[in-house]
Amino acid sequence: SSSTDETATETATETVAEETAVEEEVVAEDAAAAVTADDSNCAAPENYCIGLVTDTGKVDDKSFNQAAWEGTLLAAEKLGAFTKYVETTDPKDYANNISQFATKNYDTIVTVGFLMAEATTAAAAEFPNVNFIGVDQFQGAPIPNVAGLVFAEDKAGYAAGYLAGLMTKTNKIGTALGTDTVPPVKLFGEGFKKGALDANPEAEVTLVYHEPNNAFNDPEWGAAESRKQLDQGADIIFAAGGNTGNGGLIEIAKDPGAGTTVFCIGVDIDQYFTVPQAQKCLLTSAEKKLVAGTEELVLLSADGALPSGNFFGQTGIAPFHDTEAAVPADVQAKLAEILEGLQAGTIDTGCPACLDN
Amino acid sequence: MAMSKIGEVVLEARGLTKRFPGVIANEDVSLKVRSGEIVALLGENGAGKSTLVKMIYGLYTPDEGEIFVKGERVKFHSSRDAIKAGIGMVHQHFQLVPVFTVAENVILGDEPRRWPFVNMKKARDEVARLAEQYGLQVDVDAKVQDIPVGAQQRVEILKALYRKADILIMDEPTAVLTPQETNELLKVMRGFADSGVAVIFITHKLREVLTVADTIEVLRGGKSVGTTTPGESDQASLAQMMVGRSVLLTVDRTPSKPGEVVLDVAGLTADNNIGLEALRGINLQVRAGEIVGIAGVEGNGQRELVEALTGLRPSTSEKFTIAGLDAAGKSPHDIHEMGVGHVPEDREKDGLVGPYSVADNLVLNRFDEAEFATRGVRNRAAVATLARGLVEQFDVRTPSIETTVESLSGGNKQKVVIARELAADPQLLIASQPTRGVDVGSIEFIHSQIVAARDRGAAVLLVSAELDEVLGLSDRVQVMYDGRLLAELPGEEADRDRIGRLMAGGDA
Amino acid sequence: MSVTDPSKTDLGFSDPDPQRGGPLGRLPSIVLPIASVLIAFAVGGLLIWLQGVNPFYAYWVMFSTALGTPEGLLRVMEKSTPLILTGLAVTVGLRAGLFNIGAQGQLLAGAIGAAWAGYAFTMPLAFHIPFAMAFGMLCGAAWASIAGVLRAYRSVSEVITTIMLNSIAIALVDYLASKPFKEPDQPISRTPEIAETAALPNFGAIPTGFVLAILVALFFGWFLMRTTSGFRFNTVGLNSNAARYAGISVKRTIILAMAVSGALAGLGGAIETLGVTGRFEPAFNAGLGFDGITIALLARANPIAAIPAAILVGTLRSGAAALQFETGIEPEVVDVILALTLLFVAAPIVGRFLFRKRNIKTTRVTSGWGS
Amino acid sequence: MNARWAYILGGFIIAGIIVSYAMDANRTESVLSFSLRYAVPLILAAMVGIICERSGVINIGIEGQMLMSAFAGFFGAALTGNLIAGAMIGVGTGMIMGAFLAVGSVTWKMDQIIAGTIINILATGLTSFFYAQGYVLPGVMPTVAVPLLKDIPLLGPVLFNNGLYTYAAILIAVILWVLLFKTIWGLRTRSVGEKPSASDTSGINVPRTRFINVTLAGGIAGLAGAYLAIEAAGTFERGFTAGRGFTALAIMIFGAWNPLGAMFAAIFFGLTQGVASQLQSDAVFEIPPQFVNMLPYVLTIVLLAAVSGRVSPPAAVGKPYEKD
Ligand SMILES: Nc1ncnc2c1ncn2[C@@H]1O[C@H](COP(=O)(O)OP(=O)(O)OP(=O)(O)O)[C@@H](O)[C@H]1O
Ligand SMILES: Nc1ncnc2c1ncn2[C@@H]1O[C@H](COP(=O)(O)OP(=O)(O)OP(=O)(O)O)[C@@H](O)[C@H]1O
Ligand SMILES: [Mg+2]
Ligand SMILES: [Mg+2]
Repeated sequence: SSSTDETATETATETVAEETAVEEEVVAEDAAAAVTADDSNCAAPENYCIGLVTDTGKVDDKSFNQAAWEGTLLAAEKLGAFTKYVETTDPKDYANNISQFATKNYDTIVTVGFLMAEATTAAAAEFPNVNFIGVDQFQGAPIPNVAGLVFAEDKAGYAAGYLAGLMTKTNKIGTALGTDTVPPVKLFGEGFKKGALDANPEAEVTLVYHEPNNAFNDPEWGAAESRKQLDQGADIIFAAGGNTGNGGLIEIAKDPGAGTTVFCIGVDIDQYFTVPQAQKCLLTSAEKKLVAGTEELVLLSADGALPSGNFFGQTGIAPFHDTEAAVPADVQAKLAEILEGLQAGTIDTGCPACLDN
Repeated sequence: MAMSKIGEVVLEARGLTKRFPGVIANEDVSLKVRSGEIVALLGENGAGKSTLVKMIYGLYTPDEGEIFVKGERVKFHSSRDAIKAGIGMVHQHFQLVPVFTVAENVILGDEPRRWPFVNMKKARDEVARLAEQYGLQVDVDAKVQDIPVGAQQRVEILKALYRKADILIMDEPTAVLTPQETNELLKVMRGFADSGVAVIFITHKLREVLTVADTIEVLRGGKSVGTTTPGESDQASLAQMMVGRSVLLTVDRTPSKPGEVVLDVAGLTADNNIGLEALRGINLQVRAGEIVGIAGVEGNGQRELVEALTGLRPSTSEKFTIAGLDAAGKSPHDIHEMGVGHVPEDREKDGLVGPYSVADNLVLNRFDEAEFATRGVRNRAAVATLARGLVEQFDVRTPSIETTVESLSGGNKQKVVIARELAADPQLLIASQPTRGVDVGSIEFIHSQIVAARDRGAAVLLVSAELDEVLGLSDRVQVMYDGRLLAELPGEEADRDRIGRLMAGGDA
Repeated sequence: MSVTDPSKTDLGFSDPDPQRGGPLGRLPSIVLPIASVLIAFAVGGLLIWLQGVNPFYAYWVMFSTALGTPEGLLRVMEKSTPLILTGLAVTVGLRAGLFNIGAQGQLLAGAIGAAWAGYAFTMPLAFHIPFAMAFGMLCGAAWASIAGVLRAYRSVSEVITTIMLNSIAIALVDYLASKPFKEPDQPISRTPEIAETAALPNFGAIPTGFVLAILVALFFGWFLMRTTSGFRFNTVGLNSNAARYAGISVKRTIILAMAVSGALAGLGGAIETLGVTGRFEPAFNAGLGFDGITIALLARANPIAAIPAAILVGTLRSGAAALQFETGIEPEVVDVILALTLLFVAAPIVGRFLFRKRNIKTTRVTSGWGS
Repeated sequence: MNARWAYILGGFIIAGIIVSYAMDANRTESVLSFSLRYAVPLILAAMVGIICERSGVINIGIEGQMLMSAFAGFFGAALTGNLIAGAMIGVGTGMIMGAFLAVGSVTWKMDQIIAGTIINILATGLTSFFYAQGYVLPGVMPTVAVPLLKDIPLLGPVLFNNGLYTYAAILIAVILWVLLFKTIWGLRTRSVGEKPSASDTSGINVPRTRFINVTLAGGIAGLAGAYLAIEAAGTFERGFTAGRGFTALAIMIFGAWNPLGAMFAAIFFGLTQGVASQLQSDAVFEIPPQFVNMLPYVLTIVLLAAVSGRVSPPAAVGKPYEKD
């Protein structure tokens, strides 16, 4: 169930998941008239081909796989390139899934998720003429044909936490997170906590992680845990962990105070679009600009200017949308200041040292 | 018998045929039963008796033939239809739900109701009243699994009566009863007939047939071989009709020549499954070359005694030796190694593995002995050789030694167990109900094998609820009552009356 | 031969006519599963066709990439290896009357155990591989034994305990891989790479693990049919009362069977670590244990039949990626095909149709809650 | 589970709750609410297991039945724009899945565990294959507070201020208990699960009883699925039943195949989950969250080991009925 439609690609610039309601299309090929019709002759210089390999999970996961795919589609459209994806079902297939593209002479291959780092590096060595973009893959020693798209999740978490710290009336802030054994989740969580406490030293911030089993696919737990924390007086909850977190967002939106006294914060991408049910309570999302980052890197790659090594994608927080009115101007101003500080690197988020505890 | 009360034909079967894969269980069988009449069905194991009555009760559909009830042609699709037509059946294998109470079992399928609830009070009253009326004593609130088999049998009969059956089928109802219980049941049966009920009675015990039946139908190999009456026949002639040859009905044996003490037990105690004391200090000796019989009503500790002696049940004792070796606290495996053979009372549940071949069942407790396995690998040729010999020697009727044992008839299953236990040439044979549910021909054979084992010098402990069997085989008889062994009587002097009184807990 | 052949009697494929003898009589046991697979593919093809793709082309892509190239074959073999072993793990349990749902947890125990034995020690190759493998098996066996002991001594259904132990194992290996066994100086929860001396080599183009798994399956086919211990397993599984009467210690057999079952799953995990992934990484072993249940049931608890069943599953899973690459059909179609295959193998419908007989006896593989 | 042990355990839990309530009322209430909420799908799924097993059929496919119904229920609600319609579509789908198990295990006399496994695999495959994004539920099911009762301290907010599904789950458990142990249907159903040949000879149609019960039980699995998608999570995701169908089987056994026992077992399991997450958020001890998260499973095993050995499944469960 790929979500690739012309209409979608056109409007997807800001609205990551707007197109998700669109009819399913069987084949993951871009149907736009301008682009190369198929991948039978990717070797030809006039045909540009971009492949994407998802991490275990689907391309419509409302999360990082989907975002990377959106970015790829945007770039492909600008380039008039052909693009398609393969979904990984078994991590042991990473290498094979990558080489399916490489042997077909794809020009750029996007691999999604930090677990695929090794397979990507290996493929890069085997196929030196192909450019690789590793989403969420930190590069130790730079390899010429690999660019790692990485994010300082702790910064996004910090900003969201800072906002929560300023906004809370009950001085209780909650979280419902995926498992802490996945570094980005932990970075988001720890950054969030530090930000909230820096903004509001009186606040109480609880970090609750799901068990590793089904960590990102247990929306009922996310919902129940969020509800519990609301019952215990929390008025802002950071629900971060794929579908688990989404369940939390949806639950919080059901609260009678949603959008006025109770707020939720999403993660990764602007969840205003990916979880429309949560629009009422969604204060913001701790964003890593995956779509933009992927798009930018693919374009650079096509330009022959792949920045090898680490490419730091933008982090930040999503617009307030429906809750804008609830955020006082001084809070907005303070937040802008914090975001600037984060960008400039003058604010200590406590991470990545936070990973070690 | 009381021919005067016999009335109209209420049930008639004409030319019934029923085939199962590979067997014709019934072939062109006809039967007529009148109201007030007791018709006895006789036949060897596998002759087709149960099949015939199951067709009448709607459990099987005949392949050919017709059934008439009270003159009307009927076609039953299930037992529900048969019940509606006034037919009741007491099954060979109890059809009771063990975890239900007596009352629940009786009313099942025809519950007094206060919609949608079961009217339990009415049910209990009704069952108690029925029990009273027919003299079938039961505790309506007891769970069936907690009451003795005799009482379970009464529950089965109550079930049929509760449904107001005027045609009552009883498939081997006496197989598990004590002599006293059997006599009671025969009286009850006579009472039914006198009140106009037509009764079909299946049994392997010729004495019962001659006592109670008005008409006797004999089946052999699925076919009718004749109809007779008690007046025209005796045990020997009936046995001949059933088997097709003459049968020895009494055990032919010479006086015993007891040798060394093989089994020596003193002060043996053990608990039953629900933790109550079942053995209250058993003292028992069995010598080589003698058969010691233990008579008693079931449920007085016989099962626990046998299990304690074979290592299956934890026990305490002052002394427990087998051939001079200490056997206390040993595992079933160890006890077997000490030369003990054991014929368990429930062959299906405990004695055999149904889906295994006859051959494998014949070595079930010896498969890992040197003869049948080398360094943990089974020697299948040796097993086959042994099996062929035993099948031949014990006359096990089976298509081949590879046939699964579950497809054999009851008598042949029992022969497999007996063959297995005797083939190891045990020093001590513990046989529990060795001929339960087995036809006369097989009983004769099994008895002769047990005596032969004794004559070869084996010590034999025979536990049986069948008084005739105990008296006929044993050199010495002990009576078990309430977890104790009461008196010891030499085989020849033991008389039925005295033992009967002891079994009921009275003084000798 | 005289001795019960379990594949013929209790656990064989549905035999349309048990009376029929000779070579034809055995035919259905091969024909039936093949027919079932074919029909399942036909129905799966319908699903593919509904998505606008030519099913013949789709299947051709799937099989030609999975089986038609050396790399494809290698991957099929690699994928089938743990599946054979977890299938066997479930099979051995079933034969002793135990339903081991915990192959997943046992496999994880074996995988992380082998990883630790593989990276934390230095020793010569001749010792290191067997040591790491044996240690993985031991971990799997120990993990399964918890369920075995509780079943034998406390009558706790192994179905519950193995379900619970799966969840515990997942949490436990996650902890181990993220704390004590974690590879230092990198963010991912995973163990260090195993030493070269512990890495399983390939036999030419064939992974050693695959050969090993097939040998183990053949061994268990023989073990269950020919050995005294196998006889004990079968006896306890078919009638534990009779087993007790025959002097077999039921408790001991249950614990042993559970431990063997766990060791097999553990071996599957160990081979994954030593032969494929080279280290332990929690996400890398997902789902293998659960596929084991499917395989054991497909193989009707016959160890030898577990080999083709596992290869079928391995091939489908391996071909699924190519299927999506070439046609855009989602890999989940494989689950549908597997479910249908299982349905047609186990249900009497295909047999009835093929052999035009009404009285097909369906056979039981499992024994309820093992009680 | 042995009754004496159940009382002792129950006593301890109630004492613990009271002490905790005295210390922090709000926290106790919220943890208990969490537990009940977590228990709802488990209660419903355990009832499915109980009905099936009491009739002599193992249902290992509850997980798949829930997943399929959650899928149908969610998309049904989204497409019809009506939550009740969605729930009904979910229940209907559950019944179809129940009927599938019934055909396999009763009509075809297949190995019951295989039949259930097929449901699980099929549900995983189909719901994933046909998954589509971007559908949203048309609204939110209201929470219904029971007047008066809701003001009882502790019990009121926990028990009497819930969604309809929660009341339904509790009601179904109680009604099922009455049905099983007091009514004609119950007597017959239990006889069919214990000794089908006795039922048959008493004129009860064994296959029909099993067929109907297994199908109806599927409807309850459907309700559980609808609850998960429409109420609890507010969304459908691939595989999001997350093993609850299997946990429910454990709970069914824990509750000794008794609807009320299973209901309490499910709430107890929910309680261990609630306590586990509360321990994390309070961060009272420095234990890795993985260990805290293991707590419910470890506790279940330990408790079963401590108290078990007294209950056994319905005697005929797992065995297709053949007249002999
Ligand atoms: N359901 C069945 N399927 C196949 N064969 C059967 C079935 N029921 C009975 N038979 C076979 O039919 C024949 C007659 O069996 P039946 O039970 O009627 O004998 P019986 O006279 O009642 O014997 P017994 O004295 O042992 O009870 C036997 O060969 C038996 O194996
Ligand atoms: N499950 C069991 N129940 C009862 N006895 C057993 C069991 N397993 C083994 N034994 C007995 O314990 C002894 C040693 O056990 P071991 O595991 O070495 O047996 P084995 O090698 O498989 O069998 P064998 O002794 O036939 O070679 C043997 O006497 C064997 O019969
Ligand atoms: Mg009979
Ligand atoms: Mg040995």
